[in-house]
Amino acid sequence: MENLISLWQSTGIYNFTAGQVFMMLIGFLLLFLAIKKGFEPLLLLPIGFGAILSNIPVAGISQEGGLLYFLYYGIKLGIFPLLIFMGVGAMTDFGPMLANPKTLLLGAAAQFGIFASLLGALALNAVPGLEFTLRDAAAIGIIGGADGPTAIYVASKLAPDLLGAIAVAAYSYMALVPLIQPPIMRALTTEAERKIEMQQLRHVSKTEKILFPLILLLLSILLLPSSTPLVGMFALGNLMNSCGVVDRLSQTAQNELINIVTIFLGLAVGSKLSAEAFLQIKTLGILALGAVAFAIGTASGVIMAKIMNRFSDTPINPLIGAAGVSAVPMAARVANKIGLESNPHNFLLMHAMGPNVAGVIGSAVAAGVLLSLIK
Amino acid sequence: MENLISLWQSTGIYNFTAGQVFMMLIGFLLLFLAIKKGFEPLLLLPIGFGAILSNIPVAGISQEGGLLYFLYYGIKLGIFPLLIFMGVGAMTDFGPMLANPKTLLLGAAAQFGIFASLLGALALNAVPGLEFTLRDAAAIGIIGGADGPTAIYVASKLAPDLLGAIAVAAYSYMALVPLIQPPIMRALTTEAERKIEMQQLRHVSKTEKILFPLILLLLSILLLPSSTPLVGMFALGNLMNSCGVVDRLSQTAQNELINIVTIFLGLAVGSKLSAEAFLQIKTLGILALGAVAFAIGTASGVIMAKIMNRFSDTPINPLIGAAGVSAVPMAARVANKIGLESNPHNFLLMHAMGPNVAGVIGSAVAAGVLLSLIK
Amino acid sequence: MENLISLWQSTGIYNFTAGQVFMMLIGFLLLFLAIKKGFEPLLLLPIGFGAILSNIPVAGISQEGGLLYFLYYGIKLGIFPLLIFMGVGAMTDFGPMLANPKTLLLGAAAQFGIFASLLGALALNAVPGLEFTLRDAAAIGIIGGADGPTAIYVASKLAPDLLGAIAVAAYSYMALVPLIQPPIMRALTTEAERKIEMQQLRHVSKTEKILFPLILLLLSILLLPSSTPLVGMFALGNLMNSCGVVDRLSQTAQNELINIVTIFLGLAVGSKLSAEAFLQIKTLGILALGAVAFAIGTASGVIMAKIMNRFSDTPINPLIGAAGVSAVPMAARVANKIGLESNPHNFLLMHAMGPNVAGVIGSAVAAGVLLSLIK
Amino acid sequence: MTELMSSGLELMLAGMAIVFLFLAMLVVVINATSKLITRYLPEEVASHNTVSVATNAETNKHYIAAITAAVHQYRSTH
Amino acid sequence: MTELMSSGLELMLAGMAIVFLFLAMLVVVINATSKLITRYLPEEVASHNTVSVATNAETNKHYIAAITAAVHQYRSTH
Amino acid sequence: MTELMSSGLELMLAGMAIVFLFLAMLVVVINATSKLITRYLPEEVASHNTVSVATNAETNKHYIAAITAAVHQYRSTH
Ligand code: NA
Ligand code: NA
Ligand code: NA
Repeated sequence: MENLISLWQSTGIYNFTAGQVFMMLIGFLLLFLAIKKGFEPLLLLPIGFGAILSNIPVAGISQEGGLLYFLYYGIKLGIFPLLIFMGVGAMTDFGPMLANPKTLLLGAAAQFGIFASLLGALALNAVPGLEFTLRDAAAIGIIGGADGPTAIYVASKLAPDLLGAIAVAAYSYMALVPLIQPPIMRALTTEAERKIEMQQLRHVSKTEKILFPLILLLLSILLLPSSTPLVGMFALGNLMNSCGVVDRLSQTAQNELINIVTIFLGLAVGSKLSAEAFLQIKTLGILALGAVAFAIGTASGVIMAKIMNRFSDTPINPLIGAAGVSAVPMAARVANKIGLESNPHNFLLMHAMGPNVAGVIGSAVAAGVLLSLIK
Repeated sequence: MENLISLWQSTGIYNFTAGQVFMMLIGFLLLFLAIKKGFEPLLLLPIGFGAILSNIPVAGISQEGGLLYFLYYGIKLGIFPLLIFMGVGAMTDFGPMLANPKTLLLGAAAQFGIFASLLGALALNAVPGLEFTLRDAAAIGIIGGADGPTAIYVASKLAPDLLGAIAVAAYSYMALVPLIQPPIMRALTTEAERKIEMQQLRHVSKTEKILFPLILLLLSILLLPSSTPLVGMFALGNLMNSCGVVDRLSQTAQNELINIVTIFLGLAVGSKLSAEAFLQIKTLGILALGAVAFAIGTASGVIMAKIMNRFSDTPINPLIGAAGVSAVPMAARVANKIGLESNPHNFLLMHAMGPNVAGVIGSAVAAGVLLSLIK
Repeated sequence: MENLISLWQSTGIYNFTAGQVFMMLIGFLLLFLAIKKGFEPLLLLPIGFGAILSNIPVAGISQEGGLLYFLYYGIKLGIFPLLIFMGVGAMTDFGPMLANPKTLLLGAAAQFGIFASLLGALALNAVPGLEFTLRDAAAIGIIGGADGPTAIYVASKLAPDLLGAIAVAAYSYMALVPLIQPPIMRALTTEAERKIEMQQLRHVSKTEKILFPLILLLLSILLLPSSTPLVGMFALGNLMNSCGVVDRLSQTAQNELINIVTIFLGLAVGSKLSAEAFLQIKTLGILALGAVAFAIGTASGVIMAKIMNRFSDTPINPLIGAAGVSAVPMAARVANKIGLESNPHNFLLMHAMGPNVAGVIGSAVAAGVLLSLIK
Repeated sequence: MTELMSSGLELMLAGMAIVFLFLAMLVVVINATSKLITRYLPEEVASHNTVSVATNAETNKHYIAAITAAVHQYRSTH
Repeated sequence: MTELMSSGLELMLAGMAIVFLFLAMLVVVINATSKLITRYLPEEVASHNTVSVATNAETNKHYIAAITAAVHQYRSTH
Repeated sequence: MTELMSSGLELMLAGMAIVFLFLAMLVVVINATSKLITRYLPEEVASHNTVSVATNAETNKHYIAAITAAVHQYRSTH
């Protein structure tokens, strides 16, 4: 009898708090978005599952001694995002960007979303009940980088309490890129601009591809050492792939290793989706600012492309500017799709890949600035 | 000269204790069983090797600073069994069980072996020299779950000192299922019963397969949160596989990740096969109780199937009840084989897979009960 | 403005020390050797990259809290070299050695390079400014083992400060085997000797291949337990491969697991290439002694083969003695190549594989001696 | 000792009860779910899926065509 | 210093002795094992293996047949 | 509060400046590298590579021939 009572008192039904129930629903919502809607499933599925597991009463899976507690160390120590970045580097082909380097500036412009939403977060302090420090604001702004590992890395350093909301916002908006970007792109461009055909990309030699990650690393060492953990691991992965002499390492980095770390990282991020941390007005602010960041980043990229088009001797279709936010390769595909709507023979995909991967570099640089200037 | 003496004094021959020699022989025996007899080689080979390594004098491979000492943390912290369970979940097809859900009850009945041997362990306290606490008894009983990671997880929480013996017993008896089960199955069934043909299984939709791990998780959250670490990771693996949108994660979970963890887990379990811990009368008790647990579990499953056959409108071959102990897929194969002996056209394999995977759920639930009620 | 100044003060340019610049150049040199010259790229590429990353000012990637700091624990605790050794064991085929066991003695003779350079290191103490302890000398000597993980394992135990230089020397000279060995081999042999054709190797049964790793382990347990961490993990890998019942574990050990650990180990070794540790006269001594070790090891192997050829009833081509240094499979290929120069129909490759893998065992045994006798 | 046995017996009763209860509830829920699915999203689900897959496939086909064309264009000139 | 050298020399002698001893013993044991195997479990081993493998293969064939049939039966009706 | 905003604004200016500066420098360096490569190691690089690859390939062919022959010889007798 005693046993039965103690058992009843140990059931989830007996111990649930409203917050836990709500967060578990958020977890199921993320699973639904991942599985049924195909929203960045590789990350939202483990994150959603982690959210469910960490909000189970009694079990304590994300408390000391629980699995998610240990996995979270991989984020806390900055290991998981860097290993993922290495894998992403190994998967990235810089060819289209090297063929048309000026598209790098589009990747720079789109980072304006980061700093605009940083400012927005600070402005939201005017709203009663909201209080974002500069560190919080910077971590929120990085959502605009449209790059998962970078966002998680920066948030884990500057505002670990907001990590869950920031990661969810970042991956959700990355999945929503095909919905968020097109109206902005159409609003800021004329039909004539969207029809612009671009020159074919020149051939890029293997030597250039091998040298590029080293040049990138060198520049970030000289100018912005605080960005080198991110840029360095990205360059390592890219070099392993482009050099052609360590294929077995490159393959493992972009397959098994990144898969293992992705499962662990997703679960660990999910473990930060606790009721206390997530169910705050802050979270609404973060979600709103994230959307703003994506929108402003997209707009900045497009406008920059329009400016460049005016001054460039070769034509630039402004649509590819939107790809500068990163969100590889989704944003580049969106640019391609909108371009095809205006001109069914105009394939912008390769041209958009340049600003797209440049956006990854741009957000890593922006992350370095934030990490270096904010104490 | 001094060197030579100090070298001689550092040889294994000089430093061996009788216990170490004996445990090393146990290690070699496990290797023999794994390699020559094909007994669960994926685990008994690393366990046997770990037993040898950890009983080498002087080297201290399982003492602080040694490799096996570090690997053991993966068990101590509960990480390895849960990762293996995730991989097993990804490999498991719940289709046959979902097509005939009432076979779940067979998986429930077979868990009687767990609690019977728990009681048996307590009864053995009457034997002078044997002293099992309630925690010990529960850890021993879980051998009857016929599920490796569950047994290791429970033993690491309730009775880490007995972990080595319990893991060895669990995997050995799982390998011995084709010897242990048939006589019991034959004794408890008539020839006519063994000939019973079962109805073909209905089609199970993809949606059902996707929803099942979530339903399973939800139920264990509501009723038995203490089972959610095990059930949760199992459900995660199963969902990753059935949902179809994260195939690369599912593949890694059921291949490279589970392989890596299996090597580490096996070695770490072997490191618990030290002379002090293993060479006790307790171990004989554990081995005896393990056999009892398997036998009782098998019998309970068969008897439950006979009862269900009486009340069910569709025929149930009692042989598939034996598969309820888990030991996937060995027990299901045994049921199939015994069935073929009586009726060469009666393929019970698919029907036996239902109770077989139900047994995994059943033992995870039983583990949750033990972890929740025993303080 | 303040921001700009603080940013300028956080640039790499502002903070560089001469030593860091120099070490970074060493890093780039290693990358060049790995990529352009094909020098052991699987290790020199990650090591070189690690050297660059760990010498970036401000970023602190190899200081507490940085990625390389954490990865280095895998070496400090002895985990990474042992896992690599397990993978190497799984890749090694002892067939040719078992077919002609007396070639094991060639693998023994070639270890003379280890002890000769150990003595050389102690002799270098006569040079003012150089000071090698017995531990340092032993760690340096092990370069002559021509086996990467063994060198790293021993150096991490005996002289962690010299680890970077020792690892770089070991892998560089292993890559240089095709340059270092041929002149020595030619100088010590006559044309007639180089033409010697060897008897075809006998068939080796599967049972022999399964038993060998166990025999090897048993012998090292009885005689030299201090060598069992290395020998044991090597034997485990080899047994997993030869026994044929745990192929999925063996495949993972020799592919994904070893690849992951190789990346981590390389980066972690690179993190020991800091200016303070590397830019010392000691390093020049280490590089010189490493070359001496390889040369003496090669010579000892060849001379031993000449002696054995005199007393053996079956002919032994002295060239295969050079393969006794290990450096698998490079040294065996060199022996084959030099043999072909004198006799275009004389394929020594298989015959040289015997001493080649024997050299791995020989250096692991030598490592055991050093670890056991040096306190 | 007898106390230990009695708590063991209690554990057995509670344990088996819960295991049965749990798996029996699972049977009920599975049956209910299966009925709900076949009633409310029967072939609809399948067809809905098929449609969305088809849409995706089409979209993908477009992407693939675009990518192929772009790659082709890009490579053919070098 | 000279003490250091002398302990180094001692180490060299002990070390090379042990390495040779160890590998020489390995030669002896390998030869012995190989002879034992060819004498006591020569083709017997092989044939024993072959038989057991064959049995396994047969058993497996049965299993595979059973599985195939069951799967076929299961699928053909859906 | 206003102080916070002003440091945010400063951060924005500094940040965008650095991001642009960094990527602009990257543009310059990439262009320079590309020109250097096409000027100083144009097809030379390619041909140099090809030669060294060829040498490697040849060497490898020799090795492979040797290995194949050795393995063949080794196996054919057993
Ligand atoms: Na970006
Ligand atoms: Na079970
Ligand atoms: Na060696």
